[in-house]
Amino acid sequence: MTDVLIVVALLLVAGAATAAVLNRDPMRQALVLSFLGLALALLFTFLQAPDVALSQLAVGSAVTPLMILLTVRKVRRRPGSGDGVDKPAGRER
Amino acid sequence: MSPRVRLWVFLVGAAGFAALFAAACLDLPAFGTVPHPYGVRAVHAALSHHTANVIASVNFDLRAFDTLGEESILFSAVIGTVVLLRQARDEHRKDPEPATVHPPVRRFALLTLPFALLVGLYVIAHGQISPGGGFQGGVVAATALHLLYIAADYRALERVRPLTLYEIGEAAGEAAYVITGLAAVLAGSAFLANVLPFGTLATLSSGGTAMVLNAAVGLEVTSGIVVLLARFLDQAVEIEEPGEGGGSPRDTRDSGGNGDDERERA
Amino acid sequence: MDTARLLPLVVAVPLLGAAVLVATGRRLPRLVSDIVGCAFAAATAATALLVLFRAGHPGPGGYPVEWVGGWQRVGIVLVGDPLGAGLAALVSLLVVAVLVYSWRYFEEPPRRHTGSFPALILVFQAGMCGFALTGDLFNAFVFFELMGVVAYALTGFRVEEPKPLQGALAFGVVNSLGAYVTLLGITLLYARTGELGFAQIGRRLDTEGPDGLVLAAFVLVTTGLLVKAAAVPFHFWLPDAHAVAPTPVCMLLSGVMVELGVYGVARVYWTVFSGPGGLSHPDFTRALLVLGVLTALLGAVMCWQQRHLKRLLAFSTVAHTGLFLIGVAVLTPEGISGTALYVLGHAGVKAALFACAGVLLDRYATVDEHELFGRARELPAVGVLFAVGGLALSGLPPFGSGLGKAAAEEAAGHTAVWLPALYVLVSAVTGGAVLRAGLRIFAGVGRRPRDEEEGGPETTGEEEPETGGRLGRIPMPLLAVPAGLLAASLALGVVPAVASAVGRAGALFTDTGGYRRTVLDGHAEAVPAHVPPHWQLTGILLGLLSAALAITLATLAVRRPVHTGTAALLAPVRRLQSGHIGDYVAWLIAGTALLTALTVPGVR
Amino acid sequence: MTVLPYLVAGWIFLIGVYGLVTSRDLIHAVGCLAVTQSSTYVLLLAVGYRNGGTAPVFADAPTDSRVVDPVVQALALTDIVVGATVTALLLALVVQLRKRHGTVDPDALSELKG
Repeated sequence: MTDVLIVVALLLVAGAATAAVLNRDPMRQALVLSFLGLALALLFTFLQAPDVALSQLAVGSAVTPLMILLTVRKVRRRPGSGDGVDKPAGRER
Repeated sequence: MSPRVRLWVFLVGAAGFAALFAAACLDLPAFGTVPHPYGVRAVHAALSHHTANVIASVNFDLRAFDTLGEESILFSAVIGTVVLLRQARDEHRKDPEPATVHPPVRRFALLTLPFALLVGLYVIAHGQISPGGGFQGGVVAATALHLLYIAADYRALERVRPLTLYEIGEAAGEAAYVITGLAAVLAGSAFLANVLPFGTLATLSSGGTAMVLNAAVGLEVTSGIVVLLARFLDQAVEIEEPGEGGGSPRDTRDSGGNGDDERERA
Repeated sequence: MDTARLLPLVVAVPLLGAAVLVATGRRLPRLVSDIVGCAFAAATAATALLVLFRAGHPGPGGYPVEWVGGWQRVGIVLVGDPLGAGLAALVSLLVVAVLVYSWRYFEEPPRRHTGSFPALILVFQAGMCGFALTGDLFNAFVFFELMGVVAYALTGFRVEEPKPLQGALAFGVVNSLGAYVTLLGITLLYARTGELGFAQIGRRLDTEGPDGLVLAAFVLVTTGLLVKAAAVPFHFWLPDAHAVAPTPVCMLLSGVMVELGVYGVARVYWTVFSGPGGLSHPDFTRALLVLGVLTALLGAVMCWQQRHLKRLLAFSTVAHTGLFLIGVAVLTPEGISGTALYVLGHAGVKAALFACAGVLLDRYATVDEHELFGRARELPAVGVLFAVGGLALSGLPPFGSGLGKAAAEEAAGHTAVWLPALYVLVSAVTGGAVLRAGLRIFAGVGRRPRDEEEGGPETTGEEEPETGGRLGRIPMPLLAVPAGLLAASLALGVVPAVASAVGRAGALFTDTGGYRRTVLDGHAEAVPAHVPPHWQLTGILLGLLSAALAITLATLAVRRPVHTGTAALLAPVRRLQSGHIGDYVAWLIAGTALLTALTVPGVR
Repeated sequence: MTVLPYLVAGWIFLIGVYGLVTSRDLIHAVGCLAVTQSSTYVLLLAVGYRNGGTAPVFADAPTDSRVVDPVVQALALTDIVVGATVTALLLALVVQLRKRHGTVDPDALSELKG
């Protein structure tokens, strides 16, 4: 029984990791990463590692995606700068 | 390189890596049957020091030196992020607009906040007995504080979050860890040796210095993560780049102070 | 108190200093925080020197060995063998020099973050010392990451500039990825042996024969360390990061951090993999020799092509790392001790050269060889230091770098007769490039280089000064530090005690059984027979030859403009250094495959 | 089942690196680095697992019960902290990079070449 659960969790993790890479939009990627964190936490619980599962839940599915979302928000805030290149804000040359 | 060439370089490398890794996996003992001489010794060592959670014992006693390195990584990453996300010379701040929050959301968040904070503190305190500890609890507590951002708005968060205090708290956590280690040396033992009484297995005060180090890590992680998230929020909400419009610009460049200090005074 | 007890303090003291600086830094005046930083760094250096002294004069139990927390065989072991302790001492002394140098640096430290820069440098010191002293594989990974994290932050320190940010990001991504590869390898070793200490893993491995798992573990662990050591094809991050980091940070990155990667490769091989259950000596020699030769040649070629002074110096570090790898690859005590001395001498020289480049940057807001043409005639003292540094880099006797090069090339010559020629060539080209830049900048010799000849993309040296405004008079520390570093490098070559101590360190370092017995059983071991580095006629002649070649190359280069033919020939090589993170990552994985192919037995 | 967990770790590593190599957005690349790192957690814990073992916490279990390896779990914890901090630092660099270069597309970064 445990073996079946572990296999299912492993496949879930592998799928979530693949999806996190293939989602090219960072906003969506953050959400998938959050799901990956959840799947990993599940796997670690089945692997009898509650400490690691708890950390992964806190870090992998909350803090890291949150930081990514905040970064995306900062980067996209300027109007008209979806993903294109516009004038750098650096010093004049 | 063009994307095509880059992909080919990667594919050749990945093929080699995959072959190597697969060969290694086939030579590994089957899943679930790996021998663990070190693990067995660690369990004995943890029980000899009356620490019920062996992982906490490994982290804060047997391999406490690793955790010192780990906390220093967190510590320096937080200083690094603070320095990197500082307000650059050519940027200015604007006050964030007060946001309207739906009452149900506000109620939910305000109800969850104390509960989540409590869970965080509980997890820190019980590190040597049950799963969890300074790190996990610290992250939970720090994240919980940010529920306020959902509940009220950014300004409410800033009021309960005197950043200077958290920055000092982070440094104090790091210092406490090192000083606990040094105290053992002064007591005539090895650095980071467990010199306190071990207490009774599975009680709150068990584990000797493991408990102290756990608390130090809890302090450092809570403060560190708060500072970290604050810096990102700061960038996302307040700091304006040159040439960026909107809001009410508040140029703090020549006034000698800056946002944080002004807020602290307020 | 037993000196071994001091081993963890080499790591703990700077960390405490950093915590103090961060807690109080925002209220302290600049001067006080600088003094506090220097005091903690100096205290660490004193501790490291004490450990080093004890390692040179061992008691009944051999060199100092300390199990942190008193956990014999269950915890983490720190080992103060002469080479590790020596590196920790070198790191600490260089950190002190760097902190003194940055005394007048960053005229305007970031507001309210006065303590941050010295605090980060102190954590950097702790990470590097910990890495040099640890005898535990996972602990080495932790310190490897600690060094990395601090270094990324320090590299991107000047956020107002675009270049440092890009360099720091490439540095961070590539090095983190390397660290994760190493961790995969560590996990494989743990799965096989169930141990984490170098000595314990090594003993367990030797109870069984080598197989695919051991090979994979070796390749993966070594990959991460080679990324840090910037071996081809893992080197791309180095010039991008070292050229743009603040000058004091460059002194540390090029002077010691990269060399610690080489040290890691050597340490892990000798303690873990060199037995019958590990990787056979010919396989290791073949793999490292190929990578080392490639690294040395590519570094030298790219170094010659640069006009951005700090980038030029960064590529010369790549070239010299290649030579260090060759010295490790030959697997003899003489190769190790020669290389160790070379590393010591190189650290002083390279840090001094970066320090001189920093002076130019702060005065003229550029480190571009072409733009600075003749402008620094007014700084003869800096010019002399720069020229001496260039000559020392080319291996001129009696500098420490010269003696190290002589000893290492002698040892390498026993493995392949053509290797000494490579040492001469590479040090001549890198030294020549430095001298060429020096002649143009400080003497205005030759024709003014014309920019329109240049084809293709390249990094020019226009930067913002790191001090508040451009410097008028050069402050004392900015001159005293490079002068002191060069003097130290000279002393390494002429004081015979240094060479004999390094010889002994090399012999103990390569004694696998002795290391394991000292660490695990507390036995004192007799020092194996060895020949300490010493001046020989061939070494002196080859050193003079490389210095003469360097001068000739430099003079020819300033007299005649670059042949466009050679430039065009080398253009594809230069284009590889594309500044693209995806490229660098792809090369990293390809490098892992290359290392696999080189170490699989039977591939010749 | 005997090698599946190890192979999954290898897959996660390679797919993460693939993402890094082909990424057109630096934030996405940092996310891929986090994915790559999760392969190390999976491998560590897979190696530490013992058939029929329970979590190495003796709060209310008898002290002679069969437990999984606690050491790798401690290592994985350290590893997770390292991962989070590196991600934070790299994201901070990306934020500033965006300001100074006006782009987060690695193909458009052209300051350092040759």
